[in-house]
Amino acid sequence: MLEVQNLMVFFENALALNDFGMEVREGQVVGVIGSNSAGKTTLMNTLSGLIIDMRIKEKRRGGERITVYGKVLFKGEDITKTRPSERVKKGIVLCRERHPIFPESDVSQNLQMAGYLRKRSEIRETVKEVFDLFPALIPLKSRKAGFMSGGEQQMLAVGMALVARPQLLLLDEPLLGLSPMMQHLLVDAIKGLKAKSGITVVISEQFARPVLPMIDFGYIIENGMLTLTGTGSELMDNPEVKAAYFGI
Amino acid sequence: MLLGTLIYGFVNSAILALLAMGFNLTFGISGVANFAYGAVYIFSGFSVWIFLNTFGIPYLSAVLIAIVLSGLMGLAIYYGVILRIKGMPLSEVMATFGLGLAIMELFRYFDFVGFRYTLPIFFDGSFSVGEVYIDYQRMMIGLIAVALTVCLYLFTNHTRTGLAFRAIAQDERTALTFGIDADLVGALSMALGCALAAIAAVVILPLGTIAVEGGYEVLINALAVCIVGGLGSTVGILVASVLIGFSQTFTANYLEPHWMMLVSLIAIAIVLVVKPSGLFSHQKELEERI
Amino acid sequence: MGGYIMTEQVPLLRVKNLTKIFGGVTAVSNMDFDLPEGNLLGVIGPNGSGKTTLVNLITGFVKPTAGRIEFRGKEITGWPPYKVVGEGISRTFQMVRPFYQLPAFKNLIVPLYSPRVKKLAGGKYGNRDAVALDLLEEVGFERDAYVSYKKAGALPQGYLKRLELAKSMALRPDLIILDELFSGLSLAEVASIVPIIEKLKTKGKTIIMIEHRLKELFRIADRVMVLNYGRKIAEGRAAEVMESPDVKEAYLGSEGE
Amino acid sequence: MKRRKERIDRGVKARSADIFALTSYREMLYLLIPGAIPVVGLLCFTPILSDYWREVMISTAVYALLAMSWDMLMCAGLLSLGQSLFFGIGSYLAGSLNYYAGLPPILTMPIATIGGGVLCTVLLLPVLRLRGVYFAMVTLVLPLMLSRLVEATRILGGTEGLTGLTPFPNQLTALFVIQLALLAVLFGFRRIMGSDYGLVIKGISDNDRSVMSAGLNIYWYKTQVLFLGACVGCFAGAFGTHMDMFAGMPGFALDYSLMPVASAVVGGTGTFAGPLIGAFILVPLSEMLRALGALRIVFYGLFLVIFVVGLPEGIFAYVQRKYQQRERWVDIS
Repeated sequence: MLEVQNLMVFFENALALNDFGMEVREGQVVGVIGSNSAGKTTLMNTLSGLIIDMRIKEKRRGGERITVYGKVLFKGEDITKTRPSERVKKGIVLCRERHPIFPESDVSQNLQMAGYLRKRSEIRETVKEVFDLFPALIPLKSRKAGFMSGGEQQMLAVGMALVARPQLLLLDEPLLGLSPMMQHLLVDAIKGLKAKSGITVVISEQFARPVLPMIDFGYIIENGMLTLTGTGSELMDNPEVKAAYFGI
Repeated sequence: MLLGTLIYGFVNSAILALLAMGFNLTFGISGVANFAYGAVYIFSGFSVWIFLNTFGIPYLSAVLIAIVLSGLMGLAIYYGVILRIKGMPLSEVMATFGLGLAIMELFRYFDFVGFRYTLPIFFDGSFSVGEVYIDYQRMMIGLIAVALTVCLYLFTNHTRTGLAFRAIAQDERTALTFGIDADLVGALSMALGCALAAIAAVVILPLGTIAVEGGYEVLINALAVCIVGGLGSTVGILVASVLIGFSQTFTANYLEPHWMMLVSLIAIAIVLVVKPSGLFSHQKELEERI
Repeated sequence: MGGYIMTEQVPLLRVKNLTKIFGGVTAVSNMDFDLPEGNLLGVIGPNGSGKTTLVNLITGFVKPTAGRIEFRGKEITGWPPYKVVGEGISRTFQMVRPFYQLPAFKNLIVPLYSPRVKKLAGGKYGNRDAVALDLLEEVGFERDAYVSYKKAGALPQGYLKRLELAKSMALRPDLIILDELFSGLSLAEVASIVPIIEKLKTKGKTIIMIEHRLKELFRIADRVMVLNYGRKIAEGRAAEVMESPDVKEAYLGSEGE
Repeated sequence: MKRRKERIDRGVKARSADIFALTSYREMLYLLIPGAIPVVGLLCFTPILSDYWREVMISTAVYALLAMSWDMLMCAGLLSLGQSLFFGIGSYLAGSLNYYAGLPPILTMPIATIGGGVLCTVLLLPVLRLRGVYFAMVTLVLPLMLSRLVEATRILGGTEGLTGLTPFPNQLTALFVIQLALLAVLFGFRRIMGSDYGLVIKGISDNDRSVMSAGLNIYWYKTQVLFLGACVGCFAGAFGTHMDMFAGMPGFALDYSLMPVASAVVGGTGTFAGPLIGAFILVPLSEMLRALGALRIVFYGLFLVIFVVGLPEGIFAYVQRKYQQRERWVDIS
């Protein structure tokens, strides 16, 4: 479904992604595991096209020069230079890190905004699904999103991404800063999502422990380079992964 | 006397609200302080005059054309100037200010100065409430201000584009991940803001003459109302324009008119000292929370 | 209510009936606790339970709606942040707040410039650059490595967190409040920061740690306090606290860890 | 072949962070030349100009002072749209000291500088907590308010102003006074911002909460910066008053507020040299456009747009980058 070939991303002279390649099959949950500044967010931004927007903005401002080489293929089509809004139309939706919500609007408006490109009936339908998935959001419907706790915001953020009706959902560090209970809840929700709608998910995380059991295939990335690949259980049994991410 | 003051205070507030609406819309959505706003206002006033007197186009169509033209001008400003310096507020202010300067002084160059530049009023005549006479034009301004406010509220809260506007205003990059095109929405907001300036111009200008200096005044008034009300807040604008409008009218009626400006300026200063982020800005509350 | 250390003298920090209401939502309600000198208090709780607000209240970034905060027996309720720091309380931010445009070591010049440091240094500032580099080494920046001279904006998260810690240490505080210092760090990075905190503790500093990483926290904390919906629901030694059914339900969910 | 443009700091620049590492005259020159340009340019070049252009230079320098004062406030995150407040207060102070008390310029100017600085700081003290555009609004409103006050109460000569003030002995004296002041402010401010104190100031505009948590009272530092900036602005006002032999409501005019901002934006903010360059481009430009008559302001506005859009980072920042960095193409394998 998605294929990344020889991806290289430079921020001025710093190399954020080096010769990175990955492949995502339809219906899979794929994990990208790596520590801080390993290039996970850059990868997600490149997949969702945000990097194109960032490059234009930086260029206008005369700031850092962002250079992207390599290819991103979605369903066999080269989308390396496609704008983010076009990619959303094609079904690639990113949920950015650190609770990407609209703080001054309430929950239901947030969900409406996320469905910008979708039909009203579709939005109504998915919003219902989102509330089924996260019942905790129902009593908060008319609460301003900025006043909610980090966990509630993250639920909302995932819900918003779903309203945009993705075929390929990109989750950038969804578990960051959440308490263990919230983490369980989200992981369960993602599992349920996969079982129910067969959505394809790419999830980037630095905590391997909660993520590895649920992924079909994983990529471990360090300093912008791919160091290990394998199925979830393969990675879990790998001694190096254990040492680095489980602290054993 | 008191009734008259109240009524004229209301009209004055409505005028201020109308003036500020477009500026506020653009700023609230794309974060661009359009300092060419006064120029657009004057531009639409003069263009209606030209359509009427030079080309002999009927009044209503002249007005509509002027509004559309102003909207297009907003688009042009956005794509031609602002897009290249987006995200640098000071540069945006300076560039739009320079542009506004050029537009307004161009009118002066072509000798658009003097008392003959007036627009006919829409409805002649007046009626009286008690002992106070109000002309229909002023009443219409009040009505239009109210109607536009309601329309804008409905638009930003219940339509797809309106919601996209608000999304962009809050978090541009996140909005981008949902397929909302920031540049397009920004351009639209600019166009809409300029069109609102044009609407304000065509309903307000018949009360006096069209003058280049008016452009600067409009800009200052719009700025004052927006900032007192809390930038980007619609309710804030209404409250602020009532506050400033009434304080001006009261000073003009009960003190001397040349204190008018001073009193409204002092009102602005006091509001800002007491409530540092404007009357109705949510920013502060949210910021404290983080 | 076991597990208290009974002491006659005034605790370093005493919080009484502390309450904060934001726009109708009660973020912290009726919080009471004492913190004896030299202790390490862990504060845990689900997201939105008022942990960060508590930090903001103690350090003066937010004014309380009601209640009282005492430090060394002196009331500091509602003091502005700079005065609170002057008394010897420093903090880190959950979302790091470095000066992105400045090189890493220059970031420390600002806290080193504060009146408190000047007073403690006997009126002399000395060479701040050198002090800054020493501090960075203390928190795990490699000595003489290029990374100390890099712009803070170009540093990876792990270093930024260390920088944040160094900034609070630069103030030579008596009480350090660490707000989710470990969040967003990898296991290896956490493991390398834990000894730094242990060392601070052996130097006699009092520390409040707000954390989600229970394992590391329990290893070093003397006491743990659990918050939920702005209330203290349990306090005591780590093992005791985690036995409480309330805590299990509020924090760990059904499974536990 | 894939290629990418690379930016590298020049070796000299990297080493010059540490002054002891300089080894050759070449490197010394590299550091000294940029500093020498304004000194040589101002002190040696301007006296050979014609009387008219000297006059232009003087008013340019006044605007440049205001622009640098603006930049100083900006360093602490205070966006001022009311430099005319400083200019007006300095001008009225010096003017009334001269008019009512008969003090000579050599006394009125220092008194107006310091006194005006104190006065402006006190006036703006209540709004120091405001941020960004809100602070800007108050500063924009204050001079307007003061000029209306003068108009309404008819104090200080009302709309007529104070006329017939003592001028400078001759044009050349005035030129050297203002240019020395200009250089002193330029290098003084740059020195201040380069020190540890400057780091704290920059820290405030960068991230005020972080500075607060470092145990520093940011309002106290903002007050100090405000005082510095106000002093410079008031000096410009006092100088302008004696130059024109007049103090009046035009001192609060919008020109004195907007021109410094325009200069700073064109030249590049945060460097003091930028606003200086900006003023030295914009003010003479506006003089040269006089030939266009009524179209002058139109072209002026358009030039402003072109400068801002063409080099959004500012002229000085661009030149500095080119001076300190090399660019070259590198291959990516």
